[in-house]
Parts: sequence; structure tokens; C-alpha cells
Amino acid sequence: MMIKEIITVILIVVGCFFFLAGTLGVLRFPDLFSRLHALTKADNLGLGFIAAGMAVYIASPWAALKILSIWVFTLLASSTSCYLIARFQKEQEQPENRKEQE
Amino acid sequence: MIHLPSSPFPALLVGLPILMATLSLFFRPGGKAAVGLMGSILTAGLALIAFVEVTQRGTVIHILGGWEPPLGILLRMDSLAAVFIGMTAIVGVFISLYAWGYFRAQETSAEGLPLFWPLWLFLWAGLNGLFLSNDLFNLFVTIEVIGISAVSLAVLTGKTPALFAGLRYLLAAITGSMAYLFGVSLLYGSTGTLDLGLLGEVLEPGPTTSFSLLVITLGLMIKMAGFPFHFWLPPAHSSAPAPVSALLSALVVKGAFYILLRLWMEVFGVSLTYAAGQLIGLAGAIAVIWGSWQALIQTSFKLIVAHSSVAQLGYLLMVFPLLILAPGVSADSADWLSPAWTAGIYQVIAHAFAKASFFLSAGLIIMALGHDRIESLRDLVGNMRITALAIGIAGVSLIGLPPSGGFMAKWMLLKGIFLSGQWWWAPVVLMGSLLTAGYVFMLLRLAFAPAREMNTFRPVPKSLEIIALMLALGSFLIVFPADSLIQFLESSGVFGSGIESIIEGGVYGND
Amino acid sequence: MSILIDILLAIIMVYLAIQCLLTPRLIQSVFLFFAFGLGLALAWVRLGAIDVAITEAAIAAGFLGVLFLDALKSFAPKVSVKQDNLEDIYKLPRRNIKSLILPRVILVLGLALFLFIALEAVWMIPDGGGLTASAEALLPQSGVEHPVTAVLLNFRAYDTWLEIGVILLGLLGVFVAGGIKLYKKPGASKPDPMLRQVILFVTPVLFLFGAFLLYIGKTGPGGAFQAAVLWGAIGILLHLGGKPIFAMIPRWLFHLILTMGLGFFLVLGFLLIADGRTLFEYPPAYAGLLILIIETLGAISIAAALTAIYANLNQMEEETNEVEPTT
Amino acid sequence: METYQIYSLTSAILFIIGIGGIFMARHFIKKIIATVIMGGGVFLSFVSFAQRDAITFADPVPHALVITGIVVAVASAALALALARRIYQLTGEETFTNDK
Repeated sequence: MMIKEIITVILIVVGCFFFLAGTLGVLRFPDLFSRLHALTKADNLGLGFIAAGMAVYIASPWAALKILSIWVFTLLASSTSCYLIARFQKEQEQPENRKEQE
Repeated sequence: MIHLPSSPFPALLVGLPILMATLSLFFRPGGKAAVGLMGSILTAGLALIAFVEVTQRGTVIHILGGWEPPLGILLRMDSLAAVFIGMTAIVGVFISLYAWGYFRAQETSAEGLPLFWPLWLFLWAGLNGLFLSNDLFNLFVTIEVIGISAVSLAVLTGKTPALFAGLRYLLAAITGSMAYLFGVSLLYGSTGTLDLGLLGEVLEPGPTTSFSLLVITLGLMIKMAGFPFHFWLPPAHSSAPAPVSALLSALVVKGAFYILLRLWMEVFGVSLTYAAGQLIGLAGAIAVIWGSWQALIQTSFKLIVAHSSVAQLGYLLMVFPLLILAPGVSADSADWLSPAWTAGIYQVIAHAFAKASFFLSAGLIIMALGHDRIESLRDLVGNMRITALAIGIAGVSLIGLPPSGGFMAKWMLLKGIFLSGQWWWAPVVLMGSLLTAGYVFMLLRLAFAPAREMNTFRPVPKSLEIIALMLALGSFLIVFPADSLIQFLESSGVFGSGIESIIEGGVYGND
Repeated sequence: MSILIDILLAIIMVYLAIQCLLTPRLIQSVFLFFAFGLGLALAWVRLGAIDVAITEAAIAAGFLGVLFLDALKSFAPKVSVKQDNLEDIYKLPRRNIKSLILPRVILVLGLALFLFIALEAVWMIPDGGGLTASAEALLPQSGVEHPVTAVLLNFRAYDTWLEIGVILLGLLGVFVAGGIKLYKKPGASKPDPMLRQVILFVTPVLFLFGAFLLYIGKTGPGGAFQAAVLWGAIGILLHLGGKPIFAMIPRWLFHLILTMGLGFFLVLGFLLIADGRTLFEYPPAYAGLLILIIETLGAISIAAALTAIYANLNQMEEETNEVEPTT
Repeated sequence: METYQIYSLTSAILFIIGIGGIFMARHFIKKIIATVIMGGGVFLSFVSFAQRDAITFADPVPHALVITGIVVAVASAALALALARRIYQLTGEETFTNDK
């Protein structure tokens, strides 16, 4: 019983650390691309740790599956939106290049 | 527990217009109008049958889903609801007939214009639902149905002034309904019921009840454009197409008044104070004077009529102080209460007919001239005789000259004022009438004046002019059944014998 | 300890609400609104209202937030250009701003007084007891096991029916305001290949999850509205992915989908009246089944209405602004 | 202090913030957001009383009312947004600058 709780606490603390790092990155990084990088990578990792901690704490396979699917869909959504935002920004920055391609 | 006869009519009165509204969506513009008009006529017919049923069987109810309050919702059609539903039916069917001709005669066809029919039927269902509802939260849903459909109708032309006015109207409407809902939440939290009848029995005075009374009253005053929340009304009503202006002015604003009257009489009896009544009366008095004065200085016909609505709604607010006597003053309740609130009902009906007629006439004038600046009304009598007659008759009712419905309303209001010992409202009523006479006669003087230049009046359909005239005549005809109508209203037992007995006896006729 | 979480959450919500309205930049305002919605959803969870939390997150923060975000497309560029100059945002010369100060002070003082009375009213509220006991007593007769679903679709089905009507009305209003624009010109914008793949993958999952929420509503938190938003999200994603579903089906079918929730509910009610019952008084033996059918049809109708509202707003400017072909 | 009281007091504060926002914010979008915040306050008060009245489960009636209310509020906000965007498209105005 104790071990389970200790593992949960460790995982959640690690997860929170990554969230904190990701947030710090969004606030401090200079441009959109590095901010996106911080936001999607660090935060998803943090969420993964927190989800793992929760799954350990609840310790039921059905719940673990639900938690896993939460993480997977968040990953999917954030990576897609990160890609779309980055692509949009890139097109905005280089309108000349785009015209040449056409 | 509930000993009142059950009837399917209340449910049908809400369901039928919505059924026709959804059906009309499937048709092309021409078909929409046909289905919509058919829906209006069917709904009006149903409403009249239901009215007759109430005159014969007394108050009827419909327990939705078979679940009795407080858990379920109950529709109650008493004589007050029946009168409002009947009024909506008569005015509504005339406006529908007018709209049928009016939209066919329009040259420009905005894309949204055929949506008039489903929106108007939804609005009608919302109004019927509101008059029948006996549940605080259900009232919120119906005022939202009314609000959203009314705003959509107001912006039907898609022109910029209408859009601005519509957004202002919508924001005011949302604010009003949310304030109302906050009061509902507190009432539910402190009593555990939403049913008006049960609420009136268990509500106890206290800071929570007083605050709910405050926010609900303020919210509903925003909805009915009571002073100082009237700012949205003139632009919204004057920039809408004529049949819509008529609907908004004649029917929609009356919905909020209806709820306010019901709540003050049935629910808040315990926590009403003399000062609250005087305050709301003061707002009404200012609205009467300010609105009439504004109407007097406008230069476009529709704006005159819209500002006149602000003033006429002020008279409705002046009913509320008469319901509560000053501390220490006593009067025999049957004497003062009855003229006071029946004056309100008469004012609602007379104003609905007269104002609908005014706006429909305004639509015809715009159709004939292309605009509604009043200096062009010169020689209206020579060119559009029937419309001029309609404006004259409706105007006489608005002023309150005998033997019009407006006269009945003001006469009973004055009677209530003197019987309740609150004589200081009397000059306001007279002053309002005087100012109303000012702008009505200004219009009539222009209508009779010889044309200065060649005004080109395009011909308008005679049938539409006759509809406007019939509505104007309606505001006179309602005087004749006055005695039986007042008796019928008092038979509901809700208002007839004073606030105390309502609290003691409850509204369901149970002990 | 747990009360500290509630206090913290309350403070965060109030801060977000104030900040959302005070920030000069529209885009910040919209994102703070998202955060506010999520804070509110957390508050519902803390209060044990899981159904409300899902609805709030899905419709109020989610769907409405998407609409606001979409509106930024037209409003935000202009505001962000002018953001460094406060007067330009307010579009008023300086003396007008000064003349606005007095009414504002009066308004703020009035609001503070109003707040004081409101807080007193809320603090002093007597305990009315609510309707938990009566709902619990009648729950077995309702045909479902989850009390909130029982209230929504049986005890107070009339409100829910009108509410489905309100969504349809909202769509009609949007049509009136912006013109009926369900049809996005095919080929006007070619969606990104990666987005298309993701949409292809997510659509069936969203559909299944919506169906799960709908079905689970019988016994636990979930139900028609939550499912409707997920299905509406499918429509919105397909619209963004260049496949506006309502452009692919005939107009009558679109209207049928749009109205069938409201219509079935109503026709069923009329049939029950013809049978001598009252509106929405289901025969107890069939109550569960009827509720499931109503919920399914209602969810599809609401999803269609939400999709159409989004599609219409999304293309609001397209009459004047030509869509640039992206390659 | 009970849990529900924290939230019911917050609900009153949010309600007032919403009202203030509707009157004082100038941009259409902010006015609309203010109405939603005001609605959030109202719904919060409903649900806080539901939690107070819990027996085996929280009072389901306010929960159902709030779900209905949220959907209704979203429908009105969507309509308001449509009007605001249409106005902006036609005139470029994003506030009620004068009496139009």
C-alpha cells in the first residue's frame, strides 16, 4: 500500500516538474517555434507522468486503459495543432517563397 | 392534491406552432409562407377554442409527463392566461395575414426573409408557453425562446441599423434573463420548489427573498423596456420590417409584463413593500412623460410609434404601486385592487391592437413612399384614405379618448389610483394623454394638410390597408364586452380578492 | 485541506473573469475565457456535478470557445495593430474618456453595493431542502437509473424539448444574421494532408465516444447534450478538413436531420395526448426505450445544428474576402 | 464555512463581474463574453445549492436546469456573435460607438 502511494507521488511530482518547465519555456523562449516546442514536448511528457501516477494509484486495468487513452488523444491533438500552428507561422513569414512556388 | 380539470389544450397551444414551424422549414420560400400562414390560422383557431373551454370549465391544467409539481411542470390556463392567449391569437392572425401580403409585395428579397414564418411561429409558441407556464425555470426557457426569435425577426432585413439594434436588443435580453435566472436560483435554493403556486405558499420574507425580488424585477424590466432600461426598444422596433415591429411592440414586450404581474401578485406577496411599489411606479411615470415627449420630437413615423411604446409600457408599470397600499391606509380590497390590475390588462390589450395597427400602417406608408419621414405624410388622406383612417382611430385609442379601449384602460387606472389613495399618479396619466394627443394630432394634421409638392404615393394593396384598419377598430370593439371580460378575469381567483387570500388559499383550489 | 482547493479555485475563477474583461487584447480575452470555462468545469466537479462539468467543458468552454476563436480571425488583426494605443482601441478622443470617468465611478460604486446585497442574500439563504428526496422516490418509475437524465428527459422533459427548439432557433437566427451558407465551395481551400489524416483517424473515435456517452447517460453522467457536442465536433472537423457534410447531402435531408429531435419528441407527445395521457407522459414499460430514442435523435439534431452554426459563422466573411488558395 | 458557501459566494461575485462587463466593456466580443461569465455565476449558484441539498446524490433538478441553461446561453451567445461579426463585416465597427 505504501509503495503504491510513494510511486504515485514520485510520478506526479516528476510530471509537475515537466509542466513547470514547459510553462517556463512558453513564457521565456523568444519565438513561436521554440515556445511550441516547450509547450508540446514538455507538457505532454508531464501529462504522461501524471497519468501514469494516477493509473498506479487507481490500480484497475479498465481505469488504466481510460487514462492511457486520455494521454494518447491529448498527444494526438497537441502534436497536430503544434504542426498546424508552425506551418501557418512559416507561411506567414515567407509569403515570397510561397509565391515563387506557385 | 390538485383538483383542477385537466385539458390537452395547453400542451397543444405550445406544440402546434412549433410543429408547423419545423414543417415550414422543409419548403421553398413560397411554401414556407403558405405553411406559416396555415400554422398561424390553425394556432389562432386552437387558441379561441381553448379560450371558450376556459370560459366554460374554469381554470384548466395540463400536468406534463404526469409528474406533479414540485418535481414536474404544470401548465395552467386560467382566465388571465386565456385572455392573453386570445389577444395574441387575434392580433397574431391579423399580423400574419398582413405579413403574407407585405412580404409578397417586397421588391428586394433578403435571403433570410422567408425565415419570418418559422421564427414567428416559434415566437408564438414561446408566448403561449409563457402565458401558460407555472414554473419559474420554464418561464426562463420560454423568455429565451421569445428573446432569440424576436431578435432574429428584428434583424430580418439584414441592414446595418437593424443589426446594431438587434445586437443591442439581444445583449439587453440576455442580461435581463440571466438576472431573472439568478433570482430563480435563490428562490429555488431557499424553498426547494419552482412552481409558482407552491412558491407563493412557502416563501418567507428575508434578505434572500428581497434580493430575488430585486433581480427578477430588474431583469424583467430590462425585458419589457421599463425606464431606465428602455434604450434598446426604439431602435430595435423602428428598424425591423413592419409586421415584425407590430409583433414586437404589440406582443413580445407584454410577455415580461405578464410574468412580472404574476410574480408580484402570486409569489412575492409576502416581501413586497410600499416603497418597492412606489419605485417601480416612478419608473413607469418617468417613462410615460419621457417616452411621449421623445415621440413628440421625432421626425420619422416609425420612431414616433416606437417611442410611444416606451410611454405606453410606462402605464403598465404604474399598475404595480396600486397593488400595495401605503402603511396605515386601509381600503376594501375588492374596491381598489380590481380596477387597478384590470386597467393593466386593458392597457395591454388596447395597446396591442392600436400599436399593431400603427406599425402596419407605417409599413404601408413606407411601401407607398419609400421612406417614413413625417413631412411627407401631407395629403395622406387624399391618397391612402383607409390607412389615414386606421392611424386616426388607433391614435384616438392611444390617447385614451372615449369610447376606445385606451379610454377604458386609463379610466380604470384613474379609478384605481383614487381608490387606493395614491392621487399623485393621476397628473402623470393626464399629462401622458395630453402629450400623446400632441403627437397623434401632429400626425393627423399633416395627413389632412394639402400637399406642398407632388408627393408620389405608389399604390399599396387595399387588403393590407383593411387589415390595419380592422386592428384599429379592434381597439374600440374591446370596450363592448368589458363587463363580462372583467368578470371573467376575476373568476380565476388569482387576483380577484386580494393578496392575502391568495397566500392563504393557494392557487390550485386546495386548502 | 480540501477547502483550500475550493478557495483557491474560487479565487482563480474570479481573477480569470476580471482579467478576461480587462485585458486590452482580444486574443488574450478569448484564451482567458477558455481558462475560465475550464475553471468552472473544475468547480462543477468539486460540487459533484459531473454531468454539468462535461456539458460546460464541451459546450460552453469548448464549442463557444471555438466560435470565439473563429471570430478572432476577423476581429483580432485589427485590434492587435492598435493595441499599443489605448485611445485607438476605445476610438474616443481624450476628453471623451475623461468625461466617461464619472459615470464609470458611479457604475462601479453601484455594482459594489449590488455585490454587497447579493453576497448577503446568498449568505443568508434559508435551506429549502431541494428536491433530492422526491427525485429519488420517483426515480424507479422514470425508466432510467441516473437521476439527472431522469429529470432532463422525463420529469422535466418539456424544458428539454423547448431547449432543443432553442438551439434550432439559434441556428435560424444565425442564418438570418449571416445568410444561409452551409456550402463551402469545394476546392476553395485544400486542407493540409496531415490534418486530413488526423481527421480520418479521429472521426470514428469521436463517433464511438459520443455513442458511449449517450448510452452511459442512462446509468451515469453523460447523455444527449454531451454526445451531441462530440458529434458536432465531427461535423466541424470535417468542415475544416474540406468535407462539409451538409454540402454533400440534399437540403431536405439536412432539414430532416436538423428537426428530427424536436419533431419526434413532439409527435410522440401528441400521440400520447391522443392516447389520453399528457404531453411526454411515457407508458412506464417503454419509458427507457423512448428516452433512448429521443436522446439519440435529439443528439443528432443538436450536433447538426452546432455544426451548421459553426460552418455558417466560419464563412461569415467569405462574400467579401476571397479565400486565398493555399498550396 | 461549508464548501457550497464558497461557491455560492463566488457565484454572486461572478454575476456582478458579468453585469459590470456588459456595461463597461466596449468591444462586442467582450460584451458577449461578459454575458457568458454572468451566466456562469448564475449556474454556479444553482449547483452550489444542489450540493448543499445532497442526500444519496446531489439534487439532480438544479443539475438538469443548469445543463438546459448552459445550452440556452450558448445558443444566444452564438446568435450575438453572428450579429457582431456581420456588423463588423458590413461596417468595420466593433463597438457601439454612437447611436446606430
